Parts: sequence; C-alpha cells; structure tokens
Amino acid sequence: MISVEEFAKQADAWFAEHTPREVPFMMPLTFMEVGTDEQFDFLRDWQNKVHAAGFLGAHWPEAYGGGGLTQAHQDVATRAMRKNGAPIMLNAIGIGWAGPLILDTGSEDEKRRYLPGILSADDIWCQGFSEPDNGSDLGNAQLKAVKDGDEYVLNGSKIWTTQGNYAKYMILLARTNMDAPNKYAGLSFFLSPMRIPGVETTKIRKLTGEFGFTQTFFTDARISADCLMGEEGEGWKVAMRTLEYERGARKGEAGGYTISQTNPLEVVDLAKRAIRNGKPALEDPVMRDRLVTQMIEAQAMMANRERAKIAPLVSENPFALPVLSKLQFTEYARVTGELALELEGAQSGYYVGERASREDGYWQRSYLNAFSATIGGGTSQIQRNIIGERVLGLPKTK
Amino acid sequence: MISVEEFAKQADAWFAEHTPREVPFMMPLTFMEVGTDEQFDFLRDWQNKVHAAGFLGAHWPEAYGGGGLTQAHQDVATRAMRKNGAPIMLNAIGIGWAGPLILDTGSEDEKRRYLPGILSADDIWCQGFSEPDNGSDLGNAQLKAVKDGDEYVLNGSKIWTTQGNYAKYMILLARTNMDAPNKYAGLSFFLSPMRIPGVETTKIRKLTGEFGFTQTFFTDARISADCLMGEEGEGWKVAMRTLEYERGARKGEAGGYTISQTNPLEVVDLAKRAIRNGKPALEDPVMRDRLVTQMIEAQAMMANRERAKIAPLVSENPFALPVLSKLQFTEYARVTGELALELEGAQSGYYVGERASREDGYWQRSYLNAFSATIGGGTSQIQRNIIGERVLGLPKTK
Amino acid sequence: MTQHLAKIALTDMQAELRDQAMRFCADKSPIAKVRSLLTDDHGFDAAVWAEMAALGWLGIAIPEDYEGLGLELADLVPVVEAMGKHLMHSPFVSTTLAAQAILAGGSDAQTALWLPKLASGTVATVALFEPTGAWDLNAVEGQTKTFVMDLDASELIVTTVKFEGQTRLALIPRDRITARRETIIDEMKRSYTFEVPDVTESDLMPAKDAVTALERIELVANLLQAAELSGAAMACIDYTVDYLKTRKQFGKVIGAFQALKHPTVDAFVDAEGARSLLYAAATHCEKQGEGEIAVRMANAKAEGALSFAADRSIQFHGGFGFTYDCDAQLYRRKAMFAASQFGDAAFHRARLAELLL
Amino acid sequence: MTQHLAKIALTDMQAELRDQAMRFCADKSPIAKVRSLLTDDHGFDAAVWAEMAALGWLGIAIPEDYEGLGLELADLVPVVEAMGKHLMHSPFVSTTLAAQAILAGGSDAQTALWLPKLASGTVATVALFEPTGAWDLNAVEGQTKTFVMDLDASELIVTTVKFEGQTRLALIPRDRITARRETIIDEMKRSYTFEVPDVTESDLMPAKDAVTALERIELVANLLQAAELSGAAMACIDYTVDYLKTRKQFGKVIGAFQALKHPTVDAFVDAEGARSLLYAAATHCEKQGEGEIAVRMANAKAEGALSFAADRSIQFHGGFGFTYDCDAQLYRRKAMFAASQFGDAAFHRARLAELLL
Repeated sequence: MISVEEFAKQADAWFAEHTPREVPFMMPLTFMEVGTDEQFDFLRDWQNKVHAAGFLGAHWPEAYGGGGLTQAHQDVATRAMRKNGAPIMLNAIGIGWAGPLILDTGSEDEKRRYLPGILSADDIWCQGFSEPDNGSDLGNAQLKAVKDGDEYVLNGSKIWTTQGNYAKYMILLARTNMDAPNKYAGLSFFLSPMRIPGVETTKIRKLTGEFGFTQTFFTDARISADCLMGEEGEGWKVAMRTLEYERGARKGEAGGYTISQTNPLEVVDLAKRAIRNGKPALEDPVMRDRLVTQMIEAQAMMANRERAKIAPLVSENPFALPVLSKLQFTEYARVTGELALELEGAQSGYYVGERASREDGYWQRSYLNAFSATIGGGTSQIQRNIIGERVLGLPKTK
Repeated sequence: MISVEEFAKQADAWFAEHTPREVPFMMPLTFMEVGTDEQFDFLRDWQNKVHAAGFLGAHWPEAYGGGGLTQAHQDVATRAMRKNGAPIMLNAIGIGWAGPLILDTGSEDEKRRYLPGILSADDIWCQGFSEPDNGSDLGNAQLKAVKDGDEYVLNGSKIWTTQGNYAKYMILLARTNMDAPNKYAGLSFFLSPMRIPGVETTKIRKLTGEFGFTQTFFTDARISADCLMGEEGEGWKVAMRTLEYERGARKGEAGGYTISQTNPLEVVDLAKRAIRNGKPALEDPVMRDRLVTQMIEAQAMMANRERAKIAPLVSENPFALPVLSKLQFTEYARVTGELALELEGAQSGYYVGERASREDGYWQRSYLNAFSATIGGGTSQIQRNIIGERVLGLPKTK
Repeated sequence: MTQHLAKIALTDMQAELRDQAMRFCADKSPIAKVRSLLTDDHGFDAAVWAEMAALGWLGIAIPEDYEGLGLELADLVPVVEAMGKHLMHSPFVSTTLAAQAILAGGSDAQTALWLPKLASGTVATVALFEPTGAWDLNAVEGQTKTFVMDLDASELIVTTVKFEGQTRLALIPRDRITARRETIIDEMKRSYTFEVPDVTESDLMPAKDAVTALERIELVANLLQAAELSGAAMACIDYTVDYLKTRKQFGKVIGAFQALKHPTVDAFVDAEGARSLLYAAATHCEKQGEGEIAVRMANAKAEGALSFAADRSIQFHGGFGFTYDCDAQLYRRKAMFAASQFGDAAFHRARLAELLL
Repeated sequence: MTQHLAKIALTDMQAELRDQAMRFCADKSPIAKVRSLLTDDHGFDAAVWAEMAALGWLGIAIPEDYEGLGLELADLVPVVEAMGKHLMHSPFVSTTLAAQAILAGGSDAQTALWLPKLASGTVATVALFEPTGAWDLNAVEGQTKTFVMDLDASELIVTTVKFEGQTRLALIPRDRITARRETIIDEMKRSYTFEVPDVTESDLMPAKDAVTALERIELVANLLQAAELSGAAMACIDYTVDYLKTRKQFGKVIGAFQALKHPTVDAFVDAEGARSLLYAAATHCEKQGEGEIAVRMANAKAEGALSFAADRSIQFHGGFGFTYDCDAQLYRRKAMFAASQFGDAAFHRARLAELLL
C-alpha cells in the first residue's frame, strides 16, 4: 500500500495541477448553492475527475469504487483539496450521509449497487427529511408509506431537497405506522428512487433569487419493499445515525468537502477596499469599531476550535464547544454580512449581475444566504434550546 | 369656588417660594429611593406642608382632609410642582393606591378614618402584594388570613414593601380560602395595620448598597375583620382595581407625583462634560454614535407620548403606545446608564461617596437603580409577553 | 433641547389624505400585484399612476400658482407612508424630488414650464449620485450618474453637474440621455445609470440657488424615505405576526415561543417609535436647521426598524423565510436599498452628532 | 492574518497550576468569606496570602535568579482565572505588576533588592493613573495618583513620575506616602489615592527602560484582567443557571422560559469565547507586537462577556437580583470597575484597529 506521505504528495501535486482557476460563473461555496445547470455540470465533472484520480473514497473498498486505502490517506487528500482551493464535492448527501450509512449497515447488494455511483457522481443523492409543515420538527414527518405486497406506496411531500431535480435517489424518512405508540416509532427509512412515476420535483427559488432546493411531491409513487433500510419503525434511529456521519461523530464520509470553509476574516479584505460615503470605509471610526468587534468574534471562534482539542481546558463540559459552534458561526456570518453592507455604503444598493457592484454583489448575496445556515439544520432559536438544555442543564421549553 | 386659573397662579407662586433648594443629601427621585431617616423625615415634612397649603388632595372632599375643589384644580397644582422642580410626594401608596380605592369604594367610616392621614403623610401606607416566592405571579399569593371570630389571623410574608418600616397601614392581598376553584378566587383584600403584635419588618438592602424596601413577616398577627375591603374572595378584583388608579386608567389619585420625571436626555449633559481617556468624551466618534442612538430613542419616546394623543395616528391600535411605554422607558434607562459608564471612562470606577467621582457616582448608581424598573411592576420579560399577547395578539406563553 | 421637536401636529387634511392613501394603496397594490410588477420594465402600473395624478397627489406640495394643491411637505408623508405599507412603487418620490428641486432652485421660466406638468402627472426624476459613492450631494466629480430612479419612465431628469467648476443643477429632457438599467437589491424599484451630456447655461438652474435646492432635495428625500420605511416596517411586522399566529411546530403555534415573540415585540416597539418620529419630522421639517434634525432622526430610526423587523421576519419564517416567495425578503431588500441612498442610519447619526453635540 | 494567534498551547505545568488554583480558591474563598471581606480594611485574608506565597505563586513569573519559579506570564493566567472565578481578592495582581515592572525596568540593584522579597510574599503595587482619566500610562502630568490598588497593604509602590520633563518609574516605600482610601464600585477591591512625594534619582528606575517597563505593565495588567474577568464570567453564568434551574414562577421552573434561557445561552457562548481568547493570549503574549493584539482581544471580549452575563443575571434574578444579597451585583460591579482600569472594551478595540487595520 502506498504510504500516507507519498499519497499526500501525489494528491497535492494533482490538485495543484488540476484545480480549475478562472471559472466563468460564481463558484458555489456549498452544495446548497448549486443553482444552475452550468454549475451542476461543472461540479459533477469535477467530482468525477477527482474520484477517477483516486482522491475521493480512497479509504472505501475497491469493490465499491473506492481506493482500498485507509482513512488517513483520504484525510491527506482532502487536505490537499483545501490547500489548493479546489471546488467542493457536489454529491454531498451521497458522500456524507447515504454512502457511509450504506457502507456501515447496508447489505452486500446495496453496497455494490449504490456506492460506486456516489463516488463518481453519476448517481446524485438527495435527502428527504424535512416536510413543509414540519420544518423544525423532523420527528413529526407525515409522508405516508403504505405497504402493498412487495411495494410501498408513497404519498406526501418533502421540502428543502437540495439537488432534488438532479437526484437519482433520496434517503427518505416516511411514516409507515399511524398508530405507533409515539411519533418516532411510526417512522421508517428508505433508499428511494426518484425517477419513477408519481415523484415530481419543483424548484424552490431562494430569497437571493437563485435556485438550489426543490420540493418533492409523492403521489401514489410505488417503490420496492427492498428500499427499506433497517426495519419498519426504526426510521428515526437510522436517520439519527445518518446525521451522526455528517456531524463527524461517526467516521465514514467518502472524504472531500461539500462546504467550502469560508474565512471568517474575509470581511477585513472588503473593509480595506470598501468606499463609504466617498472615502475609504476604514477611515470611519464607527466602522472600525464594528469591524474589530467582528474580528474579535472570529478570533474567538478560531480559538474555541483550538481549545476544544485541549482536554484540561474543556474538562468542565467537553461537549460545550462543539455544540455551540453552529449557533456562533452562523450568527457571526449573518452579522458580518450586515456589517459588510454598511462598509460598502452606496454600493450596497447594487445586486448580483450589476457591473457597478463590488465583486458582483458578493456580500449582499452572502448576507441573504447566511439565513440558510441560521435556519437550516436547526434554527438559531432551536440551537439555543439545545445549548441551554443539553449543556447548561436548563429545563426543556415545552 | 376659586377658578382653576387663579388656583394655578397661587400654586405656582407657592411652589416657587417654598420649593426647597440645596438639600444636604441626594434627593430621592422616586418614593422607592427613600433610604435614610433623613430623607424620610424631610419628605414627610414636605408633603405635610404641601397638603396644608392646599395643593395635595385639592379635589378630595373637605370632610376627608381634601380641598373640596375639582380634579382640574389638583392637576394645575401638580403641574406647578413639576414646573418648580419640587420634591416628590412621599406617601405614594396612600396617594395613588389606597386613597383612591377607599374614596371610591370605602365606607363612610373608612374614609374618615384613613383619608386625612394619607394626605398629611401622618399615616404612611405600604403595599403588600408581592411575596418572596411569587415575585412575578401576584395571583399566586400565599400569605394566609384565617378567620377566627371577629378577627383574621395572618401568617406569611410580603416583600418589596416600600417604606414598610415607616408604614402604619398596608394594603394586603391574602389567601382566605385554600380550596377555591382557582388561585384568584381564594384571595381577599385588607386594609391592615402594621404596628400590631406579630408583624415585623426587615430592611432589604438594594444592590446599590442603599435601603428603601422591607420584607414584612406576619406571625399569628391578628387584625379586625373590619379590615376586609370588599367581600372575601374578591381580593384579586380589588387589587386589579387598585392598580388601575396607579396606572391612571381610573381617576382618583390625590395628586402630586411620587416619581420625579427624569429627563431622558440628561445623559447628553453628562456627555458634554465627561472626560474619557483624558479627552472630552464627545471627541470620540464611537461614543458620539452611541449617544446619538440614545438621543433618537429618547426622542422616539417623547414623540410616542405626543402621537398617543392624536386619534387618527393610533387608530390601528389605541392601546399599543401606553402598553409599550414601560418596557421602552425602563430599558432605555438601563442602556443609557451603561452608556454613561462608558462616557465617564476611568471615572466610572468610583462610586457614591467618593469625592473624586463625577456627581457623587450619580450614573453608576443610576445604572444599578435602573433594574428596579426593569424588574419591578412586571419585568421587561413579562412586559414583552403582555405586548405580544394583548397588542399583537400572539398566543399566550405557558 | 430637542423635546419640542417631538410635538406632533396632524391637520385634518393630513388625516384625510392618510385614510385616502391607505385605502387606495390597499386596493391598487395587493401583494400579487406587487409581485407581478417585479418583472415589469417600469415597475409600476401606468393606469394607477394616472389615478394618482387625478387624485391630485402629484400636486400636493406644489403651489397653487403652478396648478398644485399648495399643501405642505408634511402632507406628502401620509401618502408615502401608505405606499411603503403596501409596497407600492411608482415614480411618486422621484417626481416629487424633481418638483421640489425646481421649486427651490429653478428659474421663473423653468418653474413655470415644468411644475404644472409635474403636478399633473408628468414623470421626472433626480440624478444625484456618482460612482464615488459619496452621499454629499455637492460632491460632483464626473459625468456618470448612478442610482437614478425611474429614469426610463421620466420625461425630465434634474441632475447635478460640474459647470465651470461649480456644482449646478441641470434640467435634461429624457431624449438627450442614453441610460442603462442597473440591477439593484430592491427589485420593486427601477434604477438607471447614464452619462450626463454636455450642458449649456440654458439647461441650468440659476447658480445662486444650487445649494438651497440640493439641501431641499436631501431633506425631502430623507423625509419621504422615512415615511416609506416606517410604513413598510409596520406591514412587515403584521406579516410576521400573522405567520406566528398560524404556523405550528412541535404541536404549538410558534408565536407562543418567547424566542420568536419577544424579538417581534422589540421590532414593534422600534417601528412604533419610527412612526412617531416620522410624524414629528413631518410637523417640523420646514423649520430652519431643526427640520434636518427631526428628519434625519426619523429616517435613521425607520431604517433600523425595518432592517431589524425584516431580518427577524426572514428568520422566524424558517425554511419558508429562505424562499423568494416569502415577502420578508421584499422588506429586507427595501431596507438594504434605502440604506444605500442619501446615507444610511450610521451616516445620519454622524450628521446628527454634528448638529446636536 | 491573526489565525495563528488563535492557536493554544497549554503546558502540563499550566494545567497543574490551574487544578491547584481552582481547588485552592474554591477552598479559601467560599462566598461567605468573600462577603465578609467586603468590609475588611484590606479586603483579603493575610493568612491566605501567606499560603499563596508558600505555594510559590508570587514567584511564578520571577526568574530563578531572584528566588522565583522562573515560569512565564502564561503561567499566571490559570491562577488569576481561578481567583476571578471564586471572587477571591488579594494583592496578587498588584504585586505581580510591581514585580514585572521592576523586572522590565529596574536597575540591577533594585532588581536584586526587591524581586526576592516580592517572590516570597512582600506586597507591592503600582501607581499609574491620574485624575485626568487618561489610560495612556505615559501621560503623566501631576503628582496625584488614583486607583492605586492595595496600597495600604503594600511595602512598596512603583509609581510613574514626571522627572526633569521625562516620564519615569519610581520605587517608593510605603512609609513615605500618605494615602486616602477611595470608594470604588467594586467593593471586593481596595483603591487609594496619594500625592507622589518629591523623588531623587536614587528612587528612580533607569530612564532608558521606562517605556519598556510601562508597556510591560500594560500588557500584564490586561492579560491578568482578562483572566480575572473570564473566570468571573463563567462563575456568574453558573450562578445564574443555578437560579434558573430552581426558581419557580407561574408553576414553572423559570429556566424553561426562552426569554431567560436564550440570553443566558448567549452569555455562555460569549464567556466560552472569552476563555478561548484568554488561553490564546496566554500562549502568544510574549510575542513582540502580536502579544498586544492577543491580549487586548482577550480583555475586550472578557469585559463584554462579564458585563452582559452580570447585567442579565441581575435581571433574571428578579426582585432578588435587585438586592445586595444577590451575588449578581458583585459580578456586575467587578466588570464596571475593570472597564475603568487600563481602558475599557471600546478603548481596546480602538487600539486594535490601529494594530490590525
């Protein structure tokens, strides 16, 4: 087996050579921002190329399209991607959620059928947990799956399906038992095909004006009973297990990254260039004060990540820092977006597509997009409940 | 009867002549800030003098110590007090709560017995609604009043009794029925004497280090059954009626003012004199920005008061402005206190009693005292519930 | 010190105009209409514009000598507040700014020629901003103008120019201009950029009145922006409250959660303050010096109120809030764009500090 | 740019000191003791001070040549953090500042005379501030010093003086000074004012090192203040959370109300960030230039975190929060006083802007 060091060198060289520069469209920073066919096709090709070169799924078995190496090999390849500023991996749900789940708990047949297409991005996966009426309350999912012989008949709707319009498969949380003792016990988990009669997707337009999500409607859609993952009624357990892969609490991700790490201090670069009221924004002491406030906050987030690694400094509550980071980072991004608008002064009135705008309206769009993170994956309000209850031990809000 | 105009002139002249200037102690701005015997004695004398001159209770019947004039007469006298910057009226609970209630619903005997002493400040009244375990939840009052022949036997404790150590009487909310259908129905209202066996008061020290409140303990204290106001079980109704006098929703206050209206823009005067980091605070653009933010807020509060008088501009919701003013003003005062500390720079480290401090630590004390208003009379959190539920029609938080 | 600027006087006429405008805008600008106009070239309905003209609204602050109603600036406020509340865009503000500029700084001939037209519904606009980003209207440096609202629908553009070293105001007919539409964050509005053509003395307003006219434009623009934003803030809160009253999560109507209820209350308190400051500004706007104080306070507060209300509205609508279909984005974008024009709240506070401290 | 300043290194010694100090302070400074010391003349227990000296804490950052432990500034941080957490006042910080001043700027003779004494528990302090309110330690104008901590318990005062037109540092024995105690907002601390007596060259540290020594004092003071405030912030939140978990109103434990829970979470997130910045500052404080950045960030954040946590703690304790008996006021006053010394958060941000932008 090739040594990790050697593999790292190869990866670095490969990404240095092949990472595309100067793309004629705005490069999505997260898989949720893929809004046009142009972006989708480009990123699908890119993932395919990375996989073919051996730098995605390097630690997955060769029989399933992987490289047969170790987690350490994949980790250095992922680091090489970041270091070279490579585009994100497109097939995020496949790589981070469905893939690890199948690899971990799937049958041999399921592994052979699904895993290679995940890595090559030939088979795009999407996620069907949220529903229009149960945005924050996943356990209350109401999409019905009724067994009928060898099939389940699906009726209902899922929302916030990223790349739903491109996906071949969906990991689906559905209700198989209306009379279960509690809402969780009635749920089952499916690997459901998307391109079958009775499944339709509608694109959802984001507040930025762009696309990226879909709503998926199921109308008497029939899927094979084989699509069930785990047992009937175990859906909640399987879904929670799946979320743990994504959160890194269980190993198994195919590697690469699906959300480009943004530099929390990029606003400083803007500040150095921005013109406010005809003068450099940094000449304004009020803007300087607000900017430094954000810089301290950014520094605190980075220092939190470092402190989390040092056991004696987190001994009072080892989980506190990981649990609070989502709230802290997403709210930081939103507030920073607001500050950026102020720094830009008059130019903040332009928007994406305006040639007079600064960086094609990057910050205006960035502020609006920030809500995807303060809302998605548990709103900031729910995060505060979680921190208050699980970390501080305060009583549950009912 | 003397004309209102003439009475106004007399009042103005009297207060111009008699309003004490240059007092050798910090003049309390509210009746809750009376913390020393020196302050108490001074203010009791002052109220007595104002009453004797005919400018307090001018509209109450002569038989009860009043002036036998009209509400309009008292209103001009009160305005004259303010205009001349006269000290506050001390006997706040008597003037604003107990007095109007007795005048409105008391028996002839009660009126003759209680009202004159309220006006002259010979009989100080206090209020016994809050309990240590039920600060925000008045309806849950647990102090027991058990009927025993011609008497009630009181056991329990009341807290935040302003001037409890000086008071002769207390308006008391007590539980006479433990088995009532709901918590409110078990309450009764008493005009209870304070200087009887079994009633003891302990001074409460405020976070400023000063005094002003007491806790009152009742241990088998016996009061005459005559002290009951209204019927048994009507205590909540009577208490709510009492609160309405204070909030001005019902007329009846004996006049004068018990809380000196502070000028929300006084922080501007501080800012003009304050030295921060060795330089005038107003040279610092960040301080200027924060100060102007507060000035706009102060202006908004004043404009709200003006708009409240103009029907077409409050037609959507006539109660909104009065209901939100408590939250707005008290939070403004707290935030302004914080800003004042920043404006004072190093000097904010001194405290009341330090000769090197600015105005004897006025702003440090003022910031700490601001919590009496963001907590007392319904915390800011409860105010937000009230506005959300009664004005915006949002569902109740349970 | 500023207490007397908090006094509010509302004339019967203003109360009446307010009722009329609220009814009119509610009727003519339901949300479906607002949305359909997002992709319209001009962003407004010419038929509705004609109705406004027929109601005399375009002449409100134009003297009777020029066929206007001869009312005051204050009388514009309830009308624009209603437009803000119902997200109704039209060239009302652009045309009003042009008219006020001419009234303050035009020659007799210019005034006599244009004011009657504008009072009766001819569309006009003002071109004041340059790519330098300066909010100071006297800082004219080049030929390129940006953020010129409603230019394509206008017959006349009142623009600043540098003429023989002096900042002047010129009246340029639309047909002398080639414009490009700009993409701006507020999709209800229409913004254009153009190169100011060479002008001659005959295009210009008299030199002596340029400063006065620019001050007038800035005052009126800030007053009307406060009105628009204040109206929008109340509507945004109503929209949010409606959702909080009906949406259920975890088996509970979400408005019962204090995490949503309390910030919504804070937004409401802000918005009520903004409205009061708006009417105080309307009352005092004509006062020398103090008018500017009252107007900048109202505008700064209104911008903050709408920004906060709309930011929270997006958040509290959850997933739906992140969609284009949720109206919260319309309100948020409106606040963002307003902040970019004539100075944002921080800019107004800096000016107020100079005026007050 | 500043990312590398977020790295944290914690030595085994620091981890051990932290454990030791947390145990010691918990043991020696229960809240009843803290309260009883509020009215004590010196505000600390001499016996406990002797124990600290015996543990070697006073010598932590003093070289072994002078009978110290020869550790680093970073090793002071866990000790002061523990003191902050348990509201334990002593002249530890005053004495440390005096020692660091002498180490950075004293003559060989001064160093040899005083450092061994200070390392073994002799109390000393620094006198840096004047009634002008300037936080700039070089701005020495008069003879009056204010905010001199623990003076009455000190044998030595290191004070700034103006000497022949230059800012210098002088070492003055206690017995040459007449002091008056000042009333300050933090009742756990002891502050004094005095008139600097006439000094001669023999009282002074060498002129060439004055600037270095003052920079050193400022850096150490800000680092230790960050440690104290950060420790206090965590304790304040624990104190608040305990109340929110037990107090009932309306038949419900009040911590279940989001109106109290969510701001408490925000305070906690702030305080965790402050702690991380504190340890990052400890790691990098000795780096030329960058040390100041890391230290000012930590101090600004810690002051903000404690101020917010304590303000909310008063509020969320309701009526009890308004009493002297509630510990929330102790925390709030600590933050208020800290802000008045060596610059508040806004001051640090202004300095950071100069350093970073």
